Amino acid sequence: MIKEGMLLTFILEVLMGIALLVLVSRARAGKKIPVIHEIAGLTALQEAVGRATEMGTPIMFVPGKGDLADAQTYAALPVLDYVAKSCAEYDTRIIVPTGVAVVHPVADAVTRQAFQAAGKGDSYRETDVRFINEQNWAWAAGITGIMEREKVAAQILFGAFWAESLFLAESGNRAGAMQIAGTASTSQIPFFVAACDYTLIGQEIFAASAYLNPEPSTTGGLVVQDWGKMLGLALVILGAILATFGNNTLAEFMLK
Amino acid sequence: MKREGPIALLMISGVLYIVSVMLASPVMEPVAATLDDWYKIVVGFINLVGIISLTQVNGRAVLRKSSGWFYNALLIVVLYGYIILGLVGGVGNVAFTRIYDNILTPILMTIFSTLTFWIGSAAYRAFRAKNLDAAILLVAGIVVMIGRVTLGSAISPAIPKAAEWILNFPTVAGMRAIEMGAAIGGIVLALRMITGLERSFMSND
Amino acid sequence: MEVSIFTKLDSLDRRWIFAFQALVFCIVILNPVGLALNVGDQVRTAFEAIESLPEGSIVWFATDYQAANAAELEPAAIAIFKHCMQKNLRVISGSTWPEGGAMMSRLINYVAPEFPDKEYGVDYLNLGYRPGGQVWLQQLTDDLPAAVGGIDHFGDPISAYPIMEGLEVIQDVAMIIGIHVGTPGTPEYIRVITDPHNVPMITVLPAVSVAVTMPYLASGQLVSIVASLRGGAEYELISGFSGTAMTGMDSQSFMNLTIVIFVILGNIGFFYNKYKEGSSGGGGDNV
Amino acid sequence: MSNDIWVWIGAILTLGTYSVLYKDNPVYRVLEALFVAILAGHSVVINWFNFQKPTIVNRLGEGKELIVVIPLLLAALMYFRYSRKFAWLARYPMAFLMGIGAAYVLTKNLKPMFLTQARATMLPLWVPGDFGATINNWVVVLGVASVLTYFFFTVKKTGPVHGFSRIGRIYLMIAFGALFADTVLGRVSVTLVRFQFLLNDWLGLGI
Repeated sequence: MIKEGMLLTFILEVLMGIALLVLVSRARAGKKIPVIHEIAGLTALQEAVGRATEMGTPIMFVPGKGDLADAQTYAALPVLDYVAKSCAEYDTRIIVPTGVAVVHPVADAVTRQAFQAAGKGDSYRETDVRFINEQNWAWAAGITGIMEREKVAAQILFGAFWAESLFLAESGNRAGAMQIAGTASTSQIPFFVAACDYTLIGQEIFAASAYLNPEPSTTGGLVVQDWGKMLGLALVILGAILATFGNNTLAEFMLK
Repeated sequence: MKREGPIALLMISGVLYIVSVMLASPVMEPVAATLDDWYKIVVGFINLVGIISLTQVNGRAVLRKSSGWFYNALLIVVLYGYIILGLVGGVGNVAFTRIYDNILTPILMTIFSTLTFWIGSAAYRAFRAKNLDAAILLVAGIVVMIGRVTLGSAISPAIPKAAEWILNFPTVAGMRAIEMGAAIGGIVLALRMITGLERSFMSND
Repeated sequence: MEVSIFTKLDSLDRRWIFAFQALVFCIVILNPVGLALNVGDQVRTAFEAIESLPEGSIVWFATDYQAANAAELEPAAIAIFKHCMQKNLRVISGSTWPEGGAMMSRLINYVAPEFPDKEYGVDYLNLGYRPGGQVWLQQLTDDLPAAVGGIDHFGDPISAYPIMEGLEVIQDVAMIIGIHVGTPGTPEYIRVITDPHNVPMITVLPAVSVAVTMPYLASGQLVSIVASLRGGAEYELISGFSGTAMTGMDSQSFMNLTIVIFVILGNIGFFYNKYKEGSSGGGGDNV
Repeated sequence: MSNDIWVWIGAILTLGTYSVLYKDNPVYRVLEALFVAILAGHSVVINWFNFQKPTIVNRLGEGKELIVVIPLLLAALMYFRYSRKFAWLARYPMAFLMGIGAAYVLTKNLKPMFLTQARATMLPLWVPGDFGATINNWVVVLGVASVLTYFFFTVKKTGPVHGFSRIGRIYLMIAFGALFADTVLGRVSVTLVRFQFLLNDWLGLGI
């Protein structure tokens, strides 16, 4: 038997799991599944690459401070792949400073493969994907150092960030770089909104990565997330209406 | 074994854990406790990875005599010196705590405090009422900035009240929706991991 | 060509702003005005919750922060710690952050001199850091002495300490004081300990985390949030243990005022330029 | 002026660190190397005394818990990541950690983060005799619903959905404005303590 207080969790997650598997297998079989409509800031990514190409200076892609258990890291990697491919196409340098030891080899592989996919495997520079430091501030200071030395044209900040977010964004601004940020670290969003040219807010980064890398598992996952949020919306509205008439059956049921 | 093995381990350990936590079964109960124990031991014993990476990055810079290699050398010397000091003398040893309290602490606090200045210049530069969204952000920000300090109540008791209201109602609503969405997002990622759909953590071939 | 002052307002060098901010700090610290401080509902609730704990109850200090955050959080933590000592409560701390043990040692150094009759191991205890994050928190709910490996921060066996009496699992504590700044922090405690086991928790948070944590307060999953230095000052005021936070309130007021003034000046410059040129100026953003 | 050597050291370190506000410089880089090294070293030492040593000595050393060898071996595999040939072995400990991590998310998150939050939003939209509470409840319910809508990605946002999602964005802007402002408050307190240290403790002014 399911433990007390776990029943609703169990039912909802089993349903979500089934929905995910069905959607993924449908997508793999080439059948129709819902598509992603709303994507913010994507044209800006192209604009950044264009600007760097024009200026002949590199692009900096910062994949955040999350580890491999952090959903945001998985959102940042497809964007890195996309930007790296564009950079390879236009022969623009891309610098990727990493701050998490376990993420470093993954970021390196993503960038390298992007260059190879664009047929520019030779122009990939191993030293441009750099592990800086695990410590936030040392990592951030390292990035700003590179920014000043290399005169980067654009800084793209994607993934999980902590208190160093504003420090990075402000230094990018000081260096005159165009800045695009995307994070689901809620407490840091205001600083990116304030200091960057374009900001993807919260879950928009997951949509962006699924859109850029329309692979059945990510797209299917995003559709299930939407269904989850729709459920939340329905619960809230229905619950509020019931509460207005003094009925709290639904509210009680939530504790099951 | 390079790919299937890890995925199998991920799925088995995850499913075992979930079953032992969700099922009210005395047989399964100790499984979760054992896995918790193992998890803690793995985490507790892989911490040298960070130190090795730090040594590698800085050591390489020293060997190549790249610009500023002096700082990298200093870092390595201090790192190992401090580790030896701690291991030999113990956690309570005076030199070890002195260095932590009187050298590390002031530097760390000061670095953190530079954020006040960054935040000031960011606010000045970015809080411009360029469009409706920006204007809303600006007004909410100013009300809360003044309302949450003693000066606010000195000017008018209405200002702290307005700040409290902004924090207690619209902000709670916005943050709550973000939190609910994040919960669902995290669960979907966990489902993708445990069903073996998410494998990009292994792409370092 | 003469540049109008309004044009300049749109694009001041940030170093002028830095210098002005530093000046304001100096002036206000040296000439405190002493603006009146009121104790807010949150701090009052926290104070009353601790006030109502029966003598001998255990309070768990989750010291999940590091030296960088000490300035903002310590005043509140110290005032609450002193309050606990005054009420003859037992304070035990543990941390998911490697620096947490050192942070508790700092707190003890501040509090102990005021309570010479209180003893380590009898009235307060520092269990220090253990790895594992929320997994370790889960272990605390199963078997606390085993989860800490039977020793305190200094490697001494805890079985010898009378303070441990009656503490088998973390559910036995009467209150958790979560001094949290990141991950692991408040959400982990809520998910693993307080929500499933109904253990009341008060969190001491840096201002940056407050808005993000508010939904948990509004939903009743937290007793109270003691926010930042201001929360510390209010707690000092209500508990009568004067500390360092009170003196900071003026500076906060004037620094916030300074930033607001710069924001307004920036907007004046912005609109002046827009009016003059008919086009937008300044650093672009899509807010 | 203080005559305590540690206060002087603290003051020099503080001023040296602030020098970065003017521009990056050698003093700052020395201090940066110091703090990174000390912080990393500290965590190694603490972890050894608080966890690794007692685990080895008390559990493995006395030979009563040989099963502990399994996780220790798993952890040891992590160190193969430095070998080109055997780097894939490091995936095993990572897979284990991620499996347990996912299990935690699936068993612990939904209720407190989603269900309880939805429950707390089920507020009456009409509170008899209390107009203020009625308004506040509307503000919360409308806010949660519209922000959730703002984050729908597979729904075409036209007509009323667009309008509702726009309201969600306005809520977000209010929340971010408040969050920004609140953060200023906290950061100021950190700086304040440094300035108090410099002015009061070091220079002996204003006490």
